[in-house]
Amino acid sequence: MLDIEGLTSHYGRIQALDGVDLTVGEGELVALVGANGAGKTTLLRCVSGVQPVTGGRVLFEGKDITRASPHTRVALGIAQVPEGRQMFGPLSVEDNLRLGAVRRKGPKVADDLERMYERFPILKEKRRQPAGTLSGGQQQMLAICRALMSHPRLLLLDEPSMGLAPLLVREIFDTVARLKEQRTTLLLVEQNAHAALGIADRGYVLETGRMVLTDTGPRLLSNDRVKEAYLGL
Amino acid sequence: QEDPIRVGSFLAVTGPASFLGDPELKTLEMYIDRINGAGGLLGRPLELIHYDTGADANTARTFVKRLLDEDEVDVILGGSATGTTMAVIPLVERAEIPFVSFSGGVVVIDPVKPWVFKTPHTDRMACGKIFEDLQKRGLTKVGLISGTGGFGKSMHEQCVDVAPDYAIEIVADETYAPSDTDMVAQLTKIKNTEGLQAVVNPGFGQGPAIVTKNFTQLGFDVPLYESHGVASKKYIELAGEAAEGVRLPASALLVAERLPLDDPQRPVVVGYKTTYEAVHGPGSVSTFGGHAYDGLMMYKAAVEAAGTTEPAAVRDALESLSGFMGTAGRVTMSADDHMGLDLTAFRMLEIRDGDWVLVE
Amino acid sequence: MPPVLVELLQFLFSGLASGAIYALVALGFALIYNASHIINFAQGEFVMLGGMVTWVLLSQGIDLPLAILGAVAVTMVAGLALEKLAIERARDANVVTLIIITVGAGIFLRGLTSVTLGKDLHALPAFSGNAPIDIAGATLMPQSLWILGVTAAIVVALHVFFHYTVVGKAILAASHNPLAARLVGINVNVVLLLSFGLSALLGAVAGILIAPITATHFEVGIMLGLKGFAAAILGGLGSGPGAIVGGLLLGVIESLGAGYISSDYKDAIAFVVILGVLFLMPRGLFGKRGTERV
Amino acid sequence: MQMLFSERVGGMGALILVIACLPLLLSNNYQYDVAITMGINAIVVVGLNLLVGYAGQVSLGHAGFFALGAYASAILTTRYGLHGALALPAGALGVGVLAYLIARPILRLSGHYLAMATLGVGVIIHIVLDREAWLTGGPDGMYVPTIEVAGVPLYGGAIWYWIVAAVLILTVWLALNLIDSPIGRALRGLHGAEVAAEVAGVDTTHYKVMVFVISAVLASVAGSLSAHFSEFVTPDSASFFHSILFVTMVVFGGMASTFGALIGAALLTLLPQLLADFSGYEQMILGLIMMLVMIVMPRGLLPTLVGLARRRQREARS
Amino acid sequence: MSLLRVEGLGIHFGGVQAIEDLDFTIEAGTIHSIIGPNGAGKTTLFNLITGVYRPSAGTILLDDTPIAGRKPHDLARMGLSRTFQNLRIMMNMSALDNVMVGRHLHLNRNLLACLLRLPPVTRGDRAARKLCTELMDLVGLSAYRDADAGSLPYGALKRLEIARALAAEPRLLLLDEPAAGLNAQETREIDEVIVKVARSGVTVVLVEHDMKLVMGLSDHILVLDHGRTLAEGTPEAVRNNPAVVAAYLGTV
Ligand SMILES: Nc1ncnc2c1ncn2[C@@H]1O[C@H](COP(=O)(O)OP(=O)(O)OP(=O)(O)O)[C@@H](O)[C@H]1O
Ligand SMILES: Nc1ncnc2c1ncn2[C@@H]1O[C@H](COP(=O)(O)OP(=O)(O)OP(=O)(O)O)[C@@H](O)[C@H]1O
Ligand SMILES: [Mg+2]
Ligand SMILES: [Mg+2]
Repeated sequence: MLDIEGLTSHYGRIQALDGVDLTVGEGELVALVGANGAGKTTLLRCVSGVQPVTGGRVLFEGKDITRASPHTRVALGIAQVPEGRQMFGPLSVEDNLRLGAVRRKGPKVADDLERMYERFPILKEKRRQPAGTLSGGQQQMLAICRALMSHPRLLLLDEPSMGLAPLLVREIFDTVARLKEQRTTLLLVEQNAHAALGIADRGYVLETGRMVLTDTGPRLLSNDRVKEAYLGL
Repeated sequence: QEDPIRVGSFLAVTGPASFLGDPELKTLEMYIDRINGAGGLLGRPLELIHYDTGADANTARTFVKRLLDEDEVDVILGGSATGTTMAVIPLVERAEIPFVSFSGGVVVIDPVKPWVFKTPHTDRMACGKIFEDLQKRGLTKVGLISGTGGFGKSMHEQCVDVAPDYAIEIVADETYAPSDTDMVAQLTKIKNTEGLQAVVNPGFGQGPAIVTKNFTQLGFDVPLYESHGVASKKYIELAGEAAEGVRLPASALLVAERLPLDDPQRPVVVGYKTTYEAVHGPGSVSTFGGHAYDGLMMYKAAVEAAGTTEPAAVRDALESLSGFMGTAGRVTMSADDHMGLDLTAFRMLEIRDGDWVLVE
Repeated sequence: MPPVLVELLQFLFSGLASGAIYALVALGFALIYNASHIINFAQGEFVMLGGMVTWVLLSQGIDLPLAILGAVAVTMVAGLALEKLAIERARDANVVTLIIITVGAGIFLRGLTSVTLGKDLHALPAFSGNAPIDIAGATLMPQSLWILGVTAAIVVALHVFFHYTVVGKAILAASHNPLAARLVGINVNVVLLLSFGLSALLGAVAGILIAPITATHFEVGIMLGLKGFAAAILGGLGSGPGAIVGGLLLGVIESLGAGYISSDYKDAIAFVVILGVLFLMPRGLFGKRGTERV
Repeated sequence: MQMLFSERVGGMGALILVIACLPLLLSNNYQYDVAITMGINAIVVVGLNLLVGYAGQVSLGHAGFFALGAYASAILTTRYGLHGALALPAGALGVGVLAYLIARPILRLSGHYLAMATLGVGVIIHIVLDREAWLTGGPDGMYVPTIEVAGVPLYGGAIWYWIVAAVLILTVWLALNLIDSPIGRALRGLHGAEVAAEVAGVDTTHYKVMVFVISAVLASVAGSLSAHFSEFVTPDSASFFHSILFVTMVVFGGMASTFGALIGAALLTLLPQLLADFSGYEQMILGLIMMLVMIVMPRGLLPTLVGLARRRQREARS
Repeated sequence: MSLLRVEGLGIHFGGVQAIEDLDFTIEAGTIHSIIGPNGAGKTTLFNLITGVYRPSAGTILLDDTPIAGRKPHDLARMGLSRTFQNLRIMMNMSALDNVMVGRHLHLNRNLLACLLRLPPVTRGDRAARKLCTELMDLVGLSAYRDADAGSLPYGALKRLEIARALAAEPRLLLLDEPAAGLNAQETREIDEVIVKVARSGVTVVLVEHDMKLVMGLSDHILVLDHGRTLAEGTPEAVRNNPAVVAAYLGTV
């Protein structure tokens, strides 16, 4: 579904990614772990098209989208839950959700809204409130729902559990598992490497812009290097 | 090839006074070409060096320094407005270069400055002319509505000053900013003034046209006087029907063809008007361009009289200019009059059927 | 009616007449602000272009309706070009830089107009004649009714657009968080283009409507732009009703100030009132309160 | 650390060198006039950059303070017989007090609202100077008598060149010092994240007021210098345009860059002079240049050029 | 005498009662955690204590002095310092300068001295630069000493917030989710930093959803729900409180 080949990317002169290869198969859940500054966010931004690529290719369903604009990628079915939540602050919660479906038309948007509200009832309660006034965790829920509103075929999650209460962290991982069951393809960046690798089909380990390890989820969990560097064991 | 005579000029070609500077510059360019075509002055061609001041006094100062120091001009013609003219006077006085200004303020030549001359009538004279006409009609109670720009301000000051001479009483006194879009409030106040017999509106640009339209809208039953600041067809075009019956003092230029055949000014004004309108379209002539014409021609006359472009000699020649006929009237300069016009040079015009008519 | 009241009514009419002009210009500011948080200092030049181009076309013997369409089209092209050639290329620059670009664009458009169309003043014919309408002893020009009417129609249209259409929301979204906007699939460049096109349209309409009253020339945009900006701020940036109320209020303050206090100081009075309002309501009359929390 | 050190010492050295050598190129009063105007504008812009570039508070009204300084000098010398050397600080003091009084309410505003409020202050100052003709000479402005020091009249480009140069160098030095101090960091900090600065103990209101007053005082000093040098003042110097021009100089040269401010002031003073020969087209060209520079160098001239030079250097090394 | 005492505290935004009738005390020298579901009012409580918001009811006492309604910079002077959940980084400055701003109160801020760059200013700056560099090392930002704040990855920004707060040498340090965005290993490092800071006598108030961190560190835990106290006590007591399990922790 998603093939990344030899991807490099720079912020000015800082090289953030250095020849990264990664594939995510159709319906697969792939976890990406790495320390702060490894380049995880940069990688997701490259896939979404909001970060300039300085080398390599990004293929979506075999099609080269390296130079495609972000909105065409959304139309193709790629959505991202961005780092830092990125709300449309002054717009209401409901408007934020509707804008998640901006590339999609049809009456089903209302149904989707209901589904999102079911998943996180607090959002329904606050649906007329400006998104910027939500608590950190509430915003995180909204960011996830907004991405889901576009019915993505490939969902990029950048630390979706950040700032969420333990109960909800579990809910997020359940949601991810459910999406996988519904054949949504997922690329998951998580600091909670234990949980992420636990449910992932495969995992990648990124270190200072280079892909250093890849294996199935469970095997990575028992990898000594991973244990020491990312699981804190 | 003779060395050219360098004519320096600084005019408000853009900015709030652009309708002064624009025709002035066009006139200078046109006539300098004509003079050069006719063999130049003292056998030397004229070279025009012009800078646009945008009506900003500081800009004018810098450019005049440039004209004096860098371009080393022989004469300076220009200064569309009183403000820019006043700003540069100390510079030309120090540099001792003849300077003919196209601005209206009486302060330019009163007191007399050795190197400074001016071509248009003064604002004081315009007020005098208007009040003279009011007096003839037996109207004494006047409402004043003037623009806040340099021109309107100075006119206002002079009008208030000379009013007693004509037994005129200013019963209402309002102002508007040059770029205002509506003067109904001020006019309403004037209209509600006890005993009002006439309204006088010194100003230039679009303001007077709006005043005129608002005046009609409010249904005044007294006459409206404009100043020489609107002396071009443009005003009639902008104010439309509302301009009917408005009176204003202006030079003979506006009614060139209607002057009696024996009027000594007729050849000059008809000549200038025809020449200007041949290039810039019918109805485009204004008295402002005329001021530039007068300035250039005075300089020409002075140089010819002096037989040299040497500044001191030209200055002296300008000062002794006598009986020079310009678009503004007959000019006779002297050591204590660096304008040389009197009230008779002004004509009182009225607008009828969208055209100027001489009031007898 | 007692004369005092007639006088007051006349002041109000006068204020509303010029206020409606400010309101139209302010709407243009609001539109671009909503899409980009930029204050477009070339907005006044859009107003100028609307009037000037209409005049040129009229003087070529083209009918008024066609001339108006033509002028709106030309102004919109200018707006689109400004966005495409300048704003879009400097997208990552900070807001102040973008504002300076619009200042430059304003200067350029003035220069271009003065070179191509000359520096003369021009009047357009009033749409419905010049017979003043008498209401309870006070008068109003028919053209002022045109302005008020069109302004009202536009503000309703814009309100519907921003509050009930996804495109409208997308414009707001793009200005508040361009990154998130791109991530949800909003084409930020198209949004910007749209907003510049629309606000050029608004500017042109304003310029055409007011030319019969004020006359037009290559520099009319300067003051109108400034007053429009003041009106937009007074009403609260980005708010359509705010722009309208701000514009009308500014006009009325000026006219009451001129009528009752001092015509010499009417502009200063207006600015004092604006300052006073801002001190009490730092985001204008209708501005959104901050929604960013810490 | 290394960078700051070299910027201050190296930059100041370069500035002094340029100022010292420039007269070799100036051959007449007009050229001195342009150079002096650059210096006067630079004083305003260095101050304004503290406010706009570093503290992030936009002001569209600084021409008002400039004009107030100019008029203070004009009025105090003409009508009250004060010596110019006293009128300048008196004006600066007055403007400082005025700026202090309006700063508190005004600086509660932010962004475009602040821009509008400062613009309003500038416009009001302009109107007052324009209307109160009995005091200010009205729209046509007023003359300022030549300053005499020990019986010698201070007249001519050469003298004023050095006076303005001295004030400018002092201004730049003070500005550089301020920026590289706890106060300077507080200013940049409140620009970057106001609450965070507050929580760190920065009294943001106090510092905003402080920098507003400093920049207004510098504008006033520049205005006074301009009045005495050109021996003429006009209300136009308070115009909204003039304010916009100052801000443009800041942005043009590079926000939050003191030497950028100098370059912005110099170039935008020079540009109209260079364009004056394109009779009729000068506005178009000026507008185009402004747009082009800001599009190509959105961070302003100096920061962009320095960035470029650094990259060159690095590439050359590697 | 307790360091911080809150009585009957409340605030509402329009119809939302974010904090309601809240009482608690924080003893000097302890690590005090505040946990609770998303939207419980934890961040709001921080905002109230640090003067970002003004309460609509109740009092806040620091050393028995009422401080409600005081400006944040005043409170900073009294020894309060905090980090932000929604990062508040000065992106226009270098990472080091961000920390230096945190040091503001300890530096010479006399206008004249700064304008003339008198020795006390330079000396103070030099010392502060050294100290702030050490603080960056402490929180694990050695790699970003010379970097622009804008170029730091998210996790590094979180640590930068901590370093900046520490630079003020507060008596009371409020940390809002310091471990969010850090992996297990990185969280351990932060854990160590907090312990070290607390040992040096600073009172720490911690808001965090990482239960491992909270339970390991805290002397005392306050559980909020809907702006009210749900439970309070030692980590052990809180962990086993059925209400807390139901509302927040969930069954493991
Ligand atoms: N805006 C930026 N400008 C310059 N450099 C940047 C920028 N954003 C990130 N970087 C650099 O790129 C590298 C990768 O950053 P990235 O944000 O992708 O890391 P990450 O793996 O997502 O880290 P984290 O876990 O903290 O979110 C880092 O070295 C960082 O310093
Ligand atoms: N300015 C505001 N306007 C409206 N509601 C607000 C505002 N600030 C906070 N709230 C509401 O108050 C409640 C508490 O928010 P707060 O940020 O304190 O929660 P929190 O406990 O920090 O949650 P989290 O763990 O998600 O960060 C939320 O429901 C939020 O929507
Ligand atoms: Mg990241
Ligand atoms: Mg929180």
